[in-house]
Amino acid sequence: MALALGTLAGVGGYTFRYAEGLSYFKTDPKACVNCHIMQPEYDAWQKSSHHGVAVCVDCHLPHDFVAKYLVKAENGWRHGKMFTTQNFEEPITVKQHGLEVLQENCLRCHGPLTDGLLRRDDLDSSRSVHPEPGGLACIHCHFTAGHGVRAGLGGPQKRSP
Amino acid sequence: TNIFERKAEQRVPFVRVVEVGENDTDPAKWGRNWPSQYDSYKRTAQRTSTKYGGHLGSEALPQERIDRDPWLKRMFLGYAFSIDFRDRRGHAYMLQDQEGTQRLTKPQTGSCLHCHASILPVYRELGGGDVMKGFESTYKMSYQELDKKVHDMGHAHPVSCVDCHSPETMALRVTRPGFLVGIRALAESDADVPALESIRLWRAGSREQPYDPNRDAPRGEMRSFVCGQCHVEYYCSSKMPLTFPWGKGLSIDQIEAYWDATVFPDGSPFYDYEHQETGAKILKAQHPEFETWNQGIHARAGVSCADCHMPYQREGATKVSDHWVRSPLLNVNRACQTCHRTDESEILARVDVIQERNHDLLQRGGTAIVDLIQEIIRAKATGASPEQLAPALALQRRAQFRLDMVASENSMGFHAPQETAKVLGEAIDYARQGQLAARVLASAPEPAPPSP
Amino acid sequence: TNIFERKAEQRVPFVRVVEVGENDTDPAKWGRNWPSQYDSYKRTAQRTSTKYGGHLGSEALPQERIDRDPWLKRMFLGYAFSIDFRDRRGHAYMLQDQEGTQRLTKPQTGSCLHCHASILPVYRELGGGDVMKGFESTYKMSYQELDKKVHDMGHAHPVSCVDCHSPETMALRVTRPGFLVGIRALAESDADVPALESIRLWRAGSREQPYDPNRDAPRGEMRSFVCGQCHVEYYCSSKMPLTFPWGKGLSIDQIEAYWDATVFPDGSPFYDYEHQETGAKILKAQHPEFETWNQGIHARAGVSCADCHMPYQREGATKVSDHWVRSPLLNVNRACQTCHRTDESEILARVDVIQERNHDLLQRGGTAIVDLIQEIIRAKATGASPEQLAPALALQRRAQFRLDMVASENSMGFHAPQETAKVLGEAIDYARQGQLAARVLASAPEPAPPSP
Ligand code: HEC
Ligand code: HEC
Ligand code: HEC
Ligand code: HEC
Ligand code: HEC
Ligand code: HEC
Ligand code: HEC
Ligand code: HEC
Ligand code: HEC
Ligand code: HEC
Ligand code: HEC
Ligand code: HEC
Ligand code: HEC
Ligand code: HEC
Ligand SMILES: [Ca+2]
Ligand SMILES: [Ca+2]
Repeated sequence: MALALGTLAGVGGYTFRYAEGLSYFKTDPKACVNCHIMQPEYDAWQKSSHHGVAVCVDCHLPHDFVAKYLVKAENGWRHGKMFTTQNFEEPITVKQHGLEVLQENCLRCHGPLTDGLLRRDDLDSSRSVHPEPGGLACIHCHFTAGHGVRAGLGGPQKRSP
Repeated sequence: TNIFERKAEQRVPFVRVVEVGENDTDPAKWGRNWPSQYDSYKRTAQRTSTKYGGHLGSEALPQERIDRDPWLKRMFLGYAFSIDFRDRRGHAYMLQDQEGTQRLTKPQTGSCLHCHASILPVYRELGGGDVMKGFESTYKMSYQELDKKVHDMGHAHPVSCVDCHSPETMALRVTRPGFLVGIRALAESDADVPALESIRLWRAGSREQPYDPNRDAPRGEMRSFVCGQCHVEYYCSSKMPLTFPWGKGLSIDQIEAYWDATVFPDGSPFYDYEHQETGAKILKAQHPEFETWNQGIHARAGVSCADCHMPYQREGATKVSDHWVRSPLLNVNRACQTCHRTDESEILARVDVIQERNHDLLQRGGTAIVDLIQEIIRAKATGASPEQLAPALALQRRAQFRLDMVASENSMGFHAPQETAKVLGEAIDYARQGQLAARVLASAPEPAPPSP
Repeated sequence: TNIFERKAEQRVPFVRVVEVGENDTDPAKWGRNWPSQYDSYKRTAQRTSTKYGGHLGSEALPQERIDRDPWLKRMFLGYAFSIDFRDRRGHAYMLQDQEGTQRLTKPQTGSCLHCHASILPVYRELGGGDVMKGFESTYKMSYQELDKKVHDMGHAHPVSCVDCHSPETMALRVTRPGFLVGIRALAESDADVPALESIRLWRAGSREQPYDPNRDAPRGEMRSFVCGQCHVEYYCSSKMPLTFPWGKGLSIDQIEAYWDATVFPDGSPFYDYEHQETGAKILKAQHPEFETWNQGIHARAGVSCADCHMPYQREGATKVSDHWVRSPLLNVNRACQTCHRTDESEILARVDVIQERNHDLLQRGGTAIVDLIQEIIRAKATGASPEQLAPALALQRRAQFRLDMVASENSMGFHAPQETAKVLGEAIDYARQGQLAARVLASAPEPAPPSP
């Protein structure tokens, strides 16, 4: 915890003010779109099947209290720095750690539905050769859960019915 | 730190009402623990039919493919497939359809049962506990002898739970010796395997232990490997054990090169049969779904057989894998639409376009191969010598193997659309070149007498 | 979710520092209002090169395709393309490369400029305000005459802003008469157009007004139509106006059927040139990117030329389309990874596999077509009559058109991998059949004398 706060303090000043870091600690999705860079995901999320049931942090931040703030600190720092320095890869994609957080959050809400599908061997990520834990993450199939079709710059145009 | 550890404790283990073990080949027993998978498994007895999938013909017996495409029968003359070769159907029928085929009017080997019955316990007994040893003894047995043993030991079931699942953990596993030997040879080769990352990792590692899918392959790959135990090209006769030709790679050129380099134990060069009309030494192809899938974009993208053929299905409060293994086109919303967010009609149309292109080209190839066969017959009639015919016969072998690799593949090329079309293009070229080679002869002067 | 909406939300209303109008073909002027698009537009002057894209050869002059693939030159004998046919390069060069090609050593028509200069104002003036009328007058003019006029009127620019954008709204628009006439004929046909929904909707409607892309096509389709103004198969010579052969559909069979049914104003059957060595009446194919894309999965999925060749690039808070139109392989993260979440190396590998398959088959076709040409020459030498040669010559025309439709297409078949492979398979079949047809003759008896 102390460490977390320490990190946060370190993040303060220019970078974080620029990123409107304060509102960043709310779970309000608007906090995320303080950065226009998050806009496509925000817009896409609003049209996704989860719009009514899950907000950004429900999927992208772990839900154990301490870890939550640690990750926010880490992400916040990463985000803030990245954003000010502008030196990040686009299109933005979820990194390995982000994928693990996602997987856990899918299970947090859907566990009862899917526990029957998961077995011990899923837990040993050393057997995973896919970016997803266990080689069969939810988003192997449900990559549209949060943002519909892939959310980047450019994306398949929706066919009118 | 592994964020799944907490999850693991929360997870409720399966409540087992009965214990199941390695010798429990009867799915009904497993079904008491996992009723919904069992229920869907049983539905493979239902009749299904799509434009190119499932089967036409009567409820009692699928349609003859060799009647629907007479050029197939012509290609197979001299081999049992020219007697009886029908549409495939659901897993429930695999043993009875094998026992019932007219191909058995010719002597067949015990190897056949590798893919048509839940045979592991039989291998184990024959090998005195050693499955591999038992398996290697079966090619010398007659089909009837081993089939009787399978019945006597009470394992006369089609592919069953124990063939794909570990009875303790229910984890997927590969049990079939043919696959274990074949995939190991593939791993030890230097062939490209873009879709099989676990093999690339094994190659990069110490290689102390041979590649073993049950240890090295992740779940994502096991979801295809369990199918690759049977849906593959093979040699299955009495001269050597059942063989999957993967030692040089999984593409058709690599498989052909493997067969061309194979010699029988007696030292004679490998071939499946001699064509009745031309005498060409032919390679017979069988259902290379696994090999074909490997050439396609889905495999590269990590999409497994089970993703499409066993999609999840909601069952009350839980999700289960649909064990009614069948054409995904009967099931587009679950088999395709989770990943492809577009109308069902559009998805069906995409498949239709792909299959029609391959079907057109396949029929074009059928015409070419028949023209070649007739050209060779004509050349023989005009007295061409075996030496003179050799090039034409070699071309018949190459052309026929490629046509057959597509004709016997069961997705009409959907599993790898472009590769399938390419292979057909090559087949046509070889068939026509063979015709030209034979035609030279038809009008050739007598070969000059050997100089004294 | 609709990316275009999203982008719209972000587009900032641009401030115009200068007014631009229909006669402003100089991109520099537009550039003052839209500097970032102009900057990237100018970069099309930079040299690019990939395995099959961009251009090899010196900075000064792209490499000769007919030297790299001699069988191409052999196919083209009797036509200007056998003199000079080079790799394409960036838009900035389109006018100078046209003015510089040795193909101009043969007389060429004014129609050529339709796709190589910002010619609209010239058409307008020639037609006394009516663009279509002006356009229709240009095929009778010599290339030199019209080119001079383009320069004199100050419109000697490569494709410019005004060619794709409305000066008032900046909306995309189609300006090229060839496309407007061609797409209208396609709409009025009953050919399947799975990728062109606006045509399906127009057909379902009242049809009171003819189909007009500028009115009927949604933005998503316009993002490909602007390219379809030029990246298409065409007739471009002095017997009739520039023609896009879409009246029966966009597939190769449909295009061939269209040309076969076309007659010149003088009533003689359509063809581009007579093959110098065989006398076959040949159809020449040119860069059918638009037609090929239409056969592919991307088109069906609503993925436009601009999505891959002009991907968005972030400019601070907004996104702009990269007007440096070039190979997407130089730009994978923006061109592909927005939709395909996998490493750049994997994406490049997928393209390479697709292109290599088509390239192999294309070279196989090249061998076959040369064999055919030689076979026909041999038959002629042995005195075969024109009547006897007719079938072989007809097959040469069919085979060559298909090979050329792939060879002159600029993605090495990426735009429609399976369709391209299929077309090559057919080309090979026709070439070999032609050889067989000609070989009959080489050994045929003299034709019987006409009965008295
Ligand atoms: C229901 C779960 C869910 C919710 C709610 C959600 N996301 Fe996501 N997010 C995902 C998934 C799944 C992916 C991976 C998408 C993919 O792989 O195509 C993702 C990816 C992303 C990415 C990486 C870009 C990409 O497409 O991979 C960003 C940035 C992102 N989300 C931001 C947000 C923001 C901001 C919000 C709130 C406005 C949000 N997410 C809400 C599930 C969610
Ligand atoms: C300070 C500006 C800013 C804010 C505020 C912001 N983001 Fe981001 N976000 C970024 C940048 C820049 C990246 C790209 C970083 C990278 O790719 O490493 C990014 C990347 C991501 C990713 C994908 C990267 C990964 O490691 O998985 C996710 C998921 C994400 N953001 C979610 C969120 C959520 C949820 C919020 C709100 C709680 C949020 N972002 C708020 C700027 C921001
Ligand atoms: C905060 C809780 C929560 C989280 C986190 C969450 N979901 Fe959901 N999800 C729900 C609820 C509630 C529904 C039911 C909504 C409905 O029926 O429309 C739902 C519906 C769905 C559906 C069915 C609708 C559809 O989109 O097809 C899928 C699939 C799904 N979730 C997958 C996921 C995946 C994958 C993740 C992780 C990336 C995830 N969910 C994360 C709560 C959540
Ligand atoms: C191999 C593909 C695949 C994977 C991996 C997968 N799913 Fe699904 N999921 C499906 C399919 C197919 C359906 C549709 C089932 C149906 O319609 O009956 C589905 C349905 C669902 C639903 C909606 C059920 C309903 O109809 O309301 C939820 C929620 C869901 N999955 C969550 C998850 C979660 C969480 C994970 C990871 C633990 C996961 N899925 C992994 C394919 C997959
Ligand atoms: C991306 C989806 C997908 C994947 C992955 C896939 N298939 Fe298929 N498969 C299909 C489609 C579509 C068909 C055509 C079905 C039809 O014509 O009715 C098909 C047909 C088949 C058939 C014939 C089905 C019938 O009803 O006659 C078999 C057998 C088969 N596949 C086995 C496999 C095997 C084994 C694998 C893995 C090695 C595999 N498939 C991977 C989609 C897939
Ligand atoms: C390597 C696995 C394997 C071996 C060995 C094998 N089969 Fe099969 N068999 C299959 C598969 C997979 C199918 C379904 C796909 C198809 O029909 O193409 C099938 C289908 C069949 C069918 C139904 C369709 C048809 O061909 O009429 C019969 C009958 C059959 N096999 C008989 C035999 C006989 C007899 C042998 C031994 C000579 C044999 N099988 C060996 C895997 C195998
Ligand atoms: C032990 C051998 C074996 C295994 C393992 C196996 N199959 Fe089969 N499969 C067969 C045989 C044999 C048939 C043909 C049965 C017949 O025609 O009587 C068949 C038929 C099929 C069919 C055609 C069904 C129909 O309705 O026409 C499909 C689809 C199929 N298998 C897919 C799969 C998939 C996917 C897997 C893995 C999840 C798999 N198979 C595993 C041997 C096997
Ligand atoms: C041809 C191979 C095959 C056979 C035979 C088979 N299964 Fe499965 N089974 C699978 C695959 C593939 C999965 C998906 C496993 C995964 O994703 O890890 C699966 C998953 C399961 C699961 C895990 C939960 C789920 O539904 O995904 C259970 C339980 C199961 N099978 C029970 C059975 C039972 C009981 C039988 C016999 C009646 C049986 N299986 C026969 C291939 C098979
Ligand atoms: C688990 C995800 C998944 C499933 C399930 C799936 N696909 Fe795909 N499909 C993909 C991916 C990934 C690609 C490669 C292109 C891309 O990256 O989007 C692809 C590509 C394709 C293509 C274009 C490539 C080609 O081979 O022509 C077609 C057509 C297609 N899929 C049809 C289907 C059909 C039909 C089904 C169901 C039988 C299906 N897919 C099931 C993920 C999937
Ligand atoms: C899905 C992406 C995609 C779409 C959509 C697409 N292309 Fe391409 N295009 C490619 C790729 C990949 C290549 C191969 C580039 C290479 O080999 O370097 C290519 C090559 C080309 C080339 C040759 C490029 C060069 O550098 O030589 C031209 C010209 C072209 N495309 C035009 C078009 C036109 C016109 C359209 C629309 C009618 C279109 N493309 C649609 C991806 C696309
Ligand atoms: C319908 C549009 C169109 C017409 C009409 C047209 N071109 Fe082109 N031209 C193109 C396109 C698109 C390219 C680039 C693609 C390629 O090189 O295949 C090109 C490339 C060229 C090139 C550079 C590559 C090469 O072929 O050496 C030359 C030179 C050229 N054209 C000359 C001409 C001449 C001369 C005419 C008239 C006989 C003409 N063009 C008519 C569209 C057209
Ligand atoms: C007015 C005619 C015209 C239009 C409109 C046009 N092109 Fe071109 N394009 C050409 C010509 C001509 C060339 C060849 C120039 C040369 O070789 O000198 C060319 C070259 C190219 C190349 C090759 C570039 C390289 O570096 O090798 C690509 C890629 C391309 N065009 C794509 C497109 C796309 C995408 C569009 C639409 C957004 C488009 N073109 C619109 C005429 C046109
Ligand atoms: C060969 C066709 C072509 C030419 C020439 C062209 N553009 Fe574009 N332009 C496009 C396409 C395609 C788009 C994307 C439009 C859309 O998606 O609505 C675009 C978009 C734009 C936009 C909208 C913002 C954006 O970047 O998406 C502006 C502004 C623009 N172009 C300015 C110019 C200027 C200035 C020139 C001349 C220097 C020019 N264009 C030349 C095809 C062209
Ligand atoms: C705007 C979205 C989009 C863009 C950009 C895009 N693709 Fe695709 N791609 C798709 C879709 C959609 C499919 C069809 C399969 C599916 O539904 O996932 C597909 C299919 C494919 C396939 C399999 C089908 C085939 O034709 O073999 C390949 C390979 C592929 N894309 C490569 C590329 C490459 C390389 C690029 C960049 C030059 C690219 N794509 C750009 C959306 C896109
Ligand atoms: Ca075989
Ligand atoms: Ca032409």
